[in-house]
Amino acid sequence: METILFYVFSTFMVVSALMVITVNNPVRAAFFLVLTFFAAAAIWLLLEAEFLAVILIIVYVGAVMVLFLFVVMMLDVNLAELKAGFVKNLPIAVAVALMMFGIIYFVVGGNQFDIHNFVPPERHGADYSNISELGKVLYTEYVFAFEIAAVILLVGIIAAISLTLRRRPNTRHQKVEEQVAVKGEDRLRVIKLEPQERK
Amino acid sequence: MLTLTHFLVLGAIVFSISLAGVFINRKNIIILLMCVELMLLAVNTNFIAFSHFLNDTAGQVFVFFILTVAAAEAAIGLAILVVLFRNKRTINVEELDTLKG
Amino acid sequence: MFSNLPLLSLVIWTPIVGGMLVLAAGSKNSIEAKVLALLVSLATLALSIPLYTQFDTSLASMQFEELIPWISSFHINYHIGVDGISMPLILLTTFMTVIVIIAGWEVITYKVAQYMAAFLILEGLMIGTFAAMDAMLFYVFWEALLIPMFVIIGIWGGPNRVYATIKFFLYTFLGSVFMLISLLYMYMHAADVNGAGTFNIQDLQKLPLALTPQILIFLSFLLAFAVKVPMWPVHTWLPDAHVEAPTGGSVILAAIMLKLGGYGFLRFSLPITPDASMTLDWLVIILSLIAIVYIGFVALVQADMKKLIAYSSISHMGFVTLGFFLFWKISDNTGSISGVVLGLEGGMVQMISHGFISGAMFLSVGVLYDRMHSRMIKDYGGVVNTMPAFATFAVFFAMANAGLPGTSGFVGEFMVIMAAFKANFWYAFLAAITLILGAAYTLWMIKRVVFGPIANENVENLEDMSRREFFMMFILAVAVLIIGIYPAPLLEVMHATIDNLVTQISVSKLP
Amino acid sequence: MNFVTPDFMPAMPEIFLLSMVCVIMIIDLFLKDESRGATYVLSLIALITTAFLSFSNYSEQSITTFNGSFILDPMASILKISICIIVVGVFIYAKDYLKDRNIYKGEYFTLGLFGVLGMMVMVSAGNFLTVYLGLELLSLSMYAMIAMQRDSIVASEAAMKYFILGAIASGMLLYGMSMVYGVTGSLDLATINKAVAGADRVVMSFGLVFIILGVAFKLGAVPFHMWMPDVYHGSPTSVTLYIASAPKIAAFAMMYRLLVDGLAGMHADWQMILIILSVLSMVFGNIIAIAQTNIKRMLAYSTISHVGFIIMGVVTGTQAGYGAAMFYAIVYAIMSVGAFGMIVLLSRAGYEAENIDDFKGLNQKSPWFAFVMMAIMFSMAGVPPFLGFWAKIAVLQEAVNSGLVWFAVVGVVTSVIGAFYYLRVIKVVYFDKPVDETPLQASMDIRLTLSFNGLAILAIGLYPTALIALCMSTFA
Amino acid sequence: MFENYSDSQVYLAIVLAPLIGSIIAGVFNAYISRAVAHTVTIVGVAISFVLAVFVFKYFAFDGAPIYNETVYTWLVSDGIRFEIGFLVDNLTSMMLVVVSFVSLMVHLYTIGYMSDDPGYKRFFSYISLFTFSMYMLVMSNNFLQLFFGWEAVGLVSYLLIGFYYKKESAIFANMKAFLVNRVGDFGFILGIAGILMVFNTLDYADVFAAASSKANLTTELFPGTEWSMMTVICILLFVGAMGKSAQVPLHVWLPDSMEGPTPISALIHAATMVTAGIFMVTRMSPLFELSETALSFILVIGAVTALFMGFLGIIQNDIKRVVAYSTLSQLGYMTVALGASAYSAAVFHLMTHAFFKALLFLAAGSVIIGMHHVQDIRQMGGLKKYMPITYWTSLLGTLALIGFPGFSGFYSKDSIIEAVHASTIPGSTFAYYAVLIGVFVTALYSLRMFFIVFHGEERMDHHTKEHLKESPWVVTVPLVLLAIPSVIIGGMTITSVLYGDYFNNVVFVQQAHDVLGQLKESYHGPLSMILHGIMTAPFYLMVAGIATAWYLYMKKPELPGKIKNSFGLIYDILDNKYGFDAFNEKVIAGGTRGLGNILSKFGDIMIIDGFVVNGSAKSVAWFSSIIRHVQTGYLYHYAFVMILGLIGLLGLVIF
Repeated sequence: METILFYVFSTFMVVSALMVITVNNPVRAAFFLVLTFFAAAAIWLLLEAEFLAVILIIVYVGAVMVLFLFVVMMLDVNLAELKAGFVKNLPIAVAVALMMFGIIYFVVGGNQFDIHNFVPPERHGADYSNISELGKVLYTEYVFAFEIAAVILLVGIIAAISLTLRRRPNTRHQKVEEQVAVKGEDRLRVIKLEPQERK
Repeated sequence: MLTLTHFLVLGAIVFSISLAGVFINRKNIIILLMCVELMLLAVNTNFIAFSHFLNDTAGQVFVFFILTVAAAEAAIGLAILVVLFRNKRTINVEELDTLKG
Repeated sequence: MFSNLPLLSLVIWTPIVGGMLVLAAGSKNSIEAKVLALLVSLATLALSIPLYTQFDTSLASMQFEELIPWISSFHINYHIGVDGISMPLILLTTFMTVIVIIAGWEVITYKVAQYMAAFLILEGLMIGTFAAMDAMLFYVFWEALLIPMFVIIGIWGGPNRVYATIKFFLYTFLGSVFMLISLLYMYMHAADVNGAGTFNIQDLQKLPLALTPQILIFLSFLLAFAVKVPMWPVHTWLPDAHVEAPTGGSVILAAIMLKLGGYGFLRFSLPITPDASMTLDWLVIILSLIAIVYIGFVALVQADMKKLIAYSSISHMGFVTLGFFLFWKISDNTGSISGVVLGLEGGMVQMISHGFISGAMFLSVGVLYDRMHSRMIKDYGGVVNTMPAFATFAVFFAMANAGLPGTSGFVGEFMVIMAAFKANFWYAFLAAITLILGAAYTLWMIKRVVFGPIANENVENLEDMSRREFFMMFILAVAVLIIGIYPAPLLEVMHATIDNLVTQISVSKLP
Repeated sequence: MNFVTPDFMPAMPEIFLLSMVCVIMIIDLFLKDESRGATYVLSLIALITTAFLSFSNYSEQSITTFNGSFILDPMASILKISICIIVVGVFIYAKDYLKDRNIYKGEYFTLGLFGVLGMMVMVSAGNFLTVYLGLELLSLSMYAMIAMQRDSIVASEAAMKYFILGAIASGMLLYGMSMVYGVTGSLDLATINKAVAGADRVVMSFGLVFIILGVAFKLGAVPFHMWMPDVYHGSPTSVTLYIASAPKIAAFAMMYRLLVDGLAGMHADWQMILIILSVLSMVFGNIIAIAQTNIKRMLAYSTISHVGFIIMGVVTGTQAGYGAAMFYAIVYAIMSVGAFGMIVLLSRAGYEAENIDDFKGLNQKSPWFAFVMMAIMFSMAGVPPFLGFWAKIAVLQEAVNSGLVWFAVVGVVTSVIGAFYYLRVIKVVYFDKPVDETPLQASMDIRLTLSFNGLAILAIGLYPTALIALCMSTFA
Repeated sequence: MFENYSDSQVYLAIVLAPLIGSIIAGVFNAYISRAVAHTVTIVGVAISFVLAVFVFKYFAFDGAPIYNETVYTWLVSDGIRFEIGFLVDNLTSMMLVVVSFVSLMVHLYTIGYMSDDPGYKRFFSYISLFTFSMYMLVMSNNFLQLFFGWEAVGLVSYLLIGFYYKKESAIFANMKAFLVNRVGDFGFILGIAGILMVFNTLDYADVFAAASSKANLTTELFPGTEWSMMTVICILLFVGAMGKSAQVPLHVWLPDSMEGPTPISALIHAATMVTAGIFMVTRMSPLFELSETALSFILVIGAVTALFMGFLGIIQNDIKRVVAYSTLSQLGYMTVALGASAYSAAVFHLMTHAFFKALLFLAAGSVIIGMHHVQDIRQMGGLKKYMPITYWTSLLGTLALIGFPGFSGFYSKDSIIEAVHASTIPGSTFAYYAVLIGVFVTALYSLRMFFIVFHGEERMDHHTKEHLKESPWVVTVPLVLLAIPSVIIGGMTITSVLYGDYFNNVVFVQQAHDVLGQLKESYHGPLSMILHGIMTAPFYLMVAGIATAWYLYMKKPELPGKIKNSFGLIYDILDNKYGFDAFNEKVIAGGTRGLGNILSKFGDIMIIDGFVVNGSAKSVAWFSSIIRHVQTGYLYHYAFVMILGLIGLLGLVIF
């Protein structure tokens, strides 16, 4: 059963990953990436990483991919221009990918990798909480890393804002504090006009 | 029976696909960013598989942080992309060649 | 009176610190810079004199030794001292620097302070090189002195100065980096043998080495020193450097920097790798003979006076290396080592003498160049008509360059030829060809430049030497004559050291 | 599972710095552009205090805390101090440059400080996780800093390239880490080190190559150097300053942590790989640099060659070798910050002194800074008595000691080739006539710092004993 | 001898007196008057002349022991002491007198000859310096100092030949003279090196004492060949003599040296310096006696020089050149004598020749003064009536030169001819006939010149003729003073010098070579020698020479032109001096320059600099400019390189 599920989702994952890199429309690529993530989340569930699977869906699909879509749509890219040259680059890409895969397969494909050390562990019972397991170590053993991760997110925020925030000098907006603080004499100026002699 | 190898090979395939993606897409930087995400996905799959088969949570913790960092990274990457687009009015990789030599 | 002073350090650092002062003082007023520079160089000269007067000629060991730990992690020490080999060279350096400062007195108008400072710093570095008893200290001085020379040629040089100075720098730099590797290797080897690495030259001289590393080390030394000497075929930087350098630069280059190479052979190659020297002495001898003969021919056809003198320098320096490496051929041929000292001391005398003569020759060209702004032989002719005093000196130094007995140029060549005959008739034969070629290229130049009817109106308007120029030439002429007529005192200081060196060389260092 | 409150003291500098950055960030929000100087001064104070804290934190023993993810040892302390001091220089040099180009914003300093924090995390990293996080903290800060000059096409292009390649490289690094994790079952470097002996060699070396790729990318070793010239070139000089100096120290630390602390047992494998990388770096770095006319680009290639030397020290696998490499990394950072400082010095509003020709006739304008430039260039070329010479000596000495004489020979020969382009800069500075007579416009703090920088290169060169001994004792 | 002074002080005084004079005249050139210049130098030389005469008396008549002392140690190296020292014996004392006498005469003569020359003071300085150098040469007690003097006279010769430095021909000649001499010195210094190698000392006394014990040493010059060491050394030393004493083929400089002022032609290029080679070989007789090969070599070289240089004298038209070729020929005679081991005869001829050849040169100078520096004899003629003193002294000198019986040249030359006749070493037969024919040739060219110059029609232009008069007394007095020894010195001294014991402890001759010893048996005093002489072939040949000259140049002056036309080829050969100059010019000098050019352009500039140095620099730069384009600027290329690197490293590590 698990094996079947694995192959089904793996197929989904690989095919949609392939689609990500081959479709020309970045919007479609983004959606295929979402699909890939979904498939990956399923695979992760098979590996009893429920929390991460959920996170993947929520954070990645829910936030990051949406960000991608935002940007893709915002940037108003000329699609036709992006299509050219695909076939030309295909052979080299395939060759590199195959070579890479070949090497990795040689290493992890059973012969080299000492598989006997890695017997599949017993399935945990229903009372097992992946989240609490992670939570315990996250705030104790990995508190330093956790803090750093927080800083990284902070940097991400600072960077994203300072890079993209544009104060347009000629946009009209209210300055509330100035409006509130305004006084009568600022609005009205009384000018005394001296009578002028006719020349 | 599912062995570790299944998952590692799956990771390897996704990893290779992401590499292929870098070469195939000579036009669109956004796809490159997505390829990076794919690569991280492959890595994460590896980590989780190991974590599962080693019965050790450290791998999952690592994945957790990778996801976090990847989110921040994506934000910054997209921000840079926006800046670039504003300057060059294009996200074509092949036009990104002012600096060379 | 000086016994408590770190005299040698003073000789090294006075010009360097003085040079900095000149740099600081002279940015606005060039006269101050010049006077200060002259005073510093004179002070250095004065300080260096006790090195001679208080030198114990009966000792072969280092004198005026100073040892201060420097970089303890690598056992590098600030270790200096002089012996009979380095002392005359140091005096030559302090002497020639004074001349060079005077030579630049009126000629240099652009960035005077920097010019003077560069020479003073260069002086200190050169003395340091001669005095260093720690190989790494030696290397530091050795490399560091490329910097002021690089600047001197580059700033005050001729039109093609950039090419020349970069060529000069890279050539010498490339030559010496291999030496660096050898030093590091020996450091490690010393650590293996003695338990602690060392850069002390005297310890390295005692370090046993197998033949293969010796040969490699020897070759690396050879490259470093051969470039500096320079030996054929790594000599081509010298003509370019000389031609482009300002007069003072040429003088220092020829008079002292070339000697560093010869000095290196005596200090490093021979005592540190005696067995490799024995195996490869033919190589040095052949290269030296090629330098003497081949370069003699090349010098003959030069159209540029400085180039001609530069080539003549190479040819003359061939005697130095030839004299140094006759050891084994002499003992093979005659069965005794009688004559070996003759070759070694001949090489030394040749270095000193060449210091004066080539310096004087370049000064002569400088005197002409300052007036005519040409170094081309064809632009001259009949200079004697308008500059009789100059012509007298020019002919005198030309004769000295041709090795006329009674001038210093003869002494070294004579001694080396004497020694070479003991090694092999044909060595002496080829070496003696310089008698003909040396006279040919020098006198032919003199004929075309000095003698004859006035060639053009530029020559007609020449003024004879100023008092300053006369003074420099006179001093050098006196030096050349003294060494030529009575060289015994010069040789006396080196006997003990050379004898000791011979003992060192004759002992195999194979483990 | 019992939770023991970790000992925060060893991480005091990091904690302090983080707090300071947050404070500075908040203060900066309320500052107007004209009073941005406060941010600048506060940043300097933060750095100097951090350096001081690191100094007072110095311990001979290696202390770990945060459950092994943080290591405080002599190397960490020294490198942190070096990083802080170097970045102080960077900030001082950068200030005027930023002002002149209307990018004088608080973000430069806060991101810069975050980067410093990242470097410090890397330096003190005790497991893969902290290495990775430190690396990313540094990298993300740098990506953002480069792109900060938003109206510059080259800057955003550089940022993009750096970002993509950096992301790929960290992906690879993670892939390698996952493999090592899989074989050894741990992320902790000390544990991994123990487990290496029993681990599968093939997978280990497979993972090792990926990890080395990550390190080499950060260092900029050939063939993972491709980003460097473009990024150095495209970034505003204020940022190039930053990228080119302190992060190399951090990268060295990262290399040391991963390869020595973690994978010392794989020495034979990584030695071979590193030799290849080192040789390639020295050869290609020096050769390609010759053809450059843009001085930032040239310095990028020169950096590549220096990286070759840093790696050479590590290759030996001896403690003295690591000490030499560390010494080299610090020396390189000092020289590099000085070199880019010179570019800043010559630049002014609307004028980038980016081409070598822009240095023409510097000796006419300012003999002193011409001398400083000469000192930096000769130092980089490895000519005594300048500091760079001793760095080269230290590394070469260890290479020779390890029996890798040929390797040392490659090093010196390529450095002779390299001397050519340094000489060309000196040639331009000293031998050429100035193109324009505009006097230098830099402010006094830049002048002073740069003078100090140049003097340090000479003075430490004359008496390098202390620094060498310090670096050497670190690993003893 | 001088009670209050030690010997060494006397010898130092001899040497230093002219040196001091020279320094005063030379260094303080600008500050002294002409009178001071010539006074100090003449006084200097006069002092040394007087002392030399005393020294001569001391040795020749008082039988003083040989003086051999060191003045100072030049240098010590390798345990070998190189010293400056004096060896004074009969040979030296004779040379001292000859040198100082001729030098004094020339000094006096110069006052008149150079009176209107701007380089007057310089000239005096030079000739005094020369005198000093020549003393050092003849007085040396070791090879080193010999070489010193050897080169020093060469230097002064160089300076004096180029005295008229504005004259292109003069400065060419002086360079040529120096360089040709350098070729000789090249051999000479190798010879000295050989001496040092064999004997480990350069001191004459030590070398000669050990000479015979080293006679059988051999050396391997070329692999597989055996050479007697002594032969090698002697030939090398003789090469030096060939340069200085202008033996074929190194004679080419001497005719050209006539570019110098006439007084120095007399002093240097006739009387003293050029005989240094003869002196040297005589001094080295203990060595040369050990090598018959070397002696044969000397004999043949001398014979060739004596004969063929004489031929050239016949066709010369420059008055000084005729005398110069005569000098060459006479030097050949001396060399022949050396080769025949008749060292005494050589030195004897050296001495007589010094007087009469100096006389002839000074007489020629006198003629040149009278002719206002015209030197072409075709423009002279009938000078007898204008310049009687010059005429008569010339006549005496000419007769001495051709060996007219009773004149000093007769004794010396006849002795040489006889000695060669008696010699048995290889080449002596050829040498004998060469010197015999040489007698005829000598008479022919000498009388030819004499007749053309002093007799016959007056061919000079009108202007010259008007001012033609006898030279002033400073010129004529030296002529007269030189004429006296030219006539009488031979007959006076032959008995003791050649057949007496004068050279007994100087010259060493092996029994087998002792030709003079054989002649001694038939010698019965100078008068009987005259009587014997007029019955032998040389006398008839000489008379035939005189007659031919008279017939051709007095009786039928148009005949020489016809002969010249009908023997065009021979004339051309002689006119081109056998092509030596052309050969040297084209092949030697041209070849050297050509080789230099090839080495410079091809070796240095093209191969070393162009190909290796700049070539490698350029190829690095080229490679750099190519390889930089790997950095294409395209992201995917960068990634590609990274991944290729990764794959490469993976492959390396895993497989």
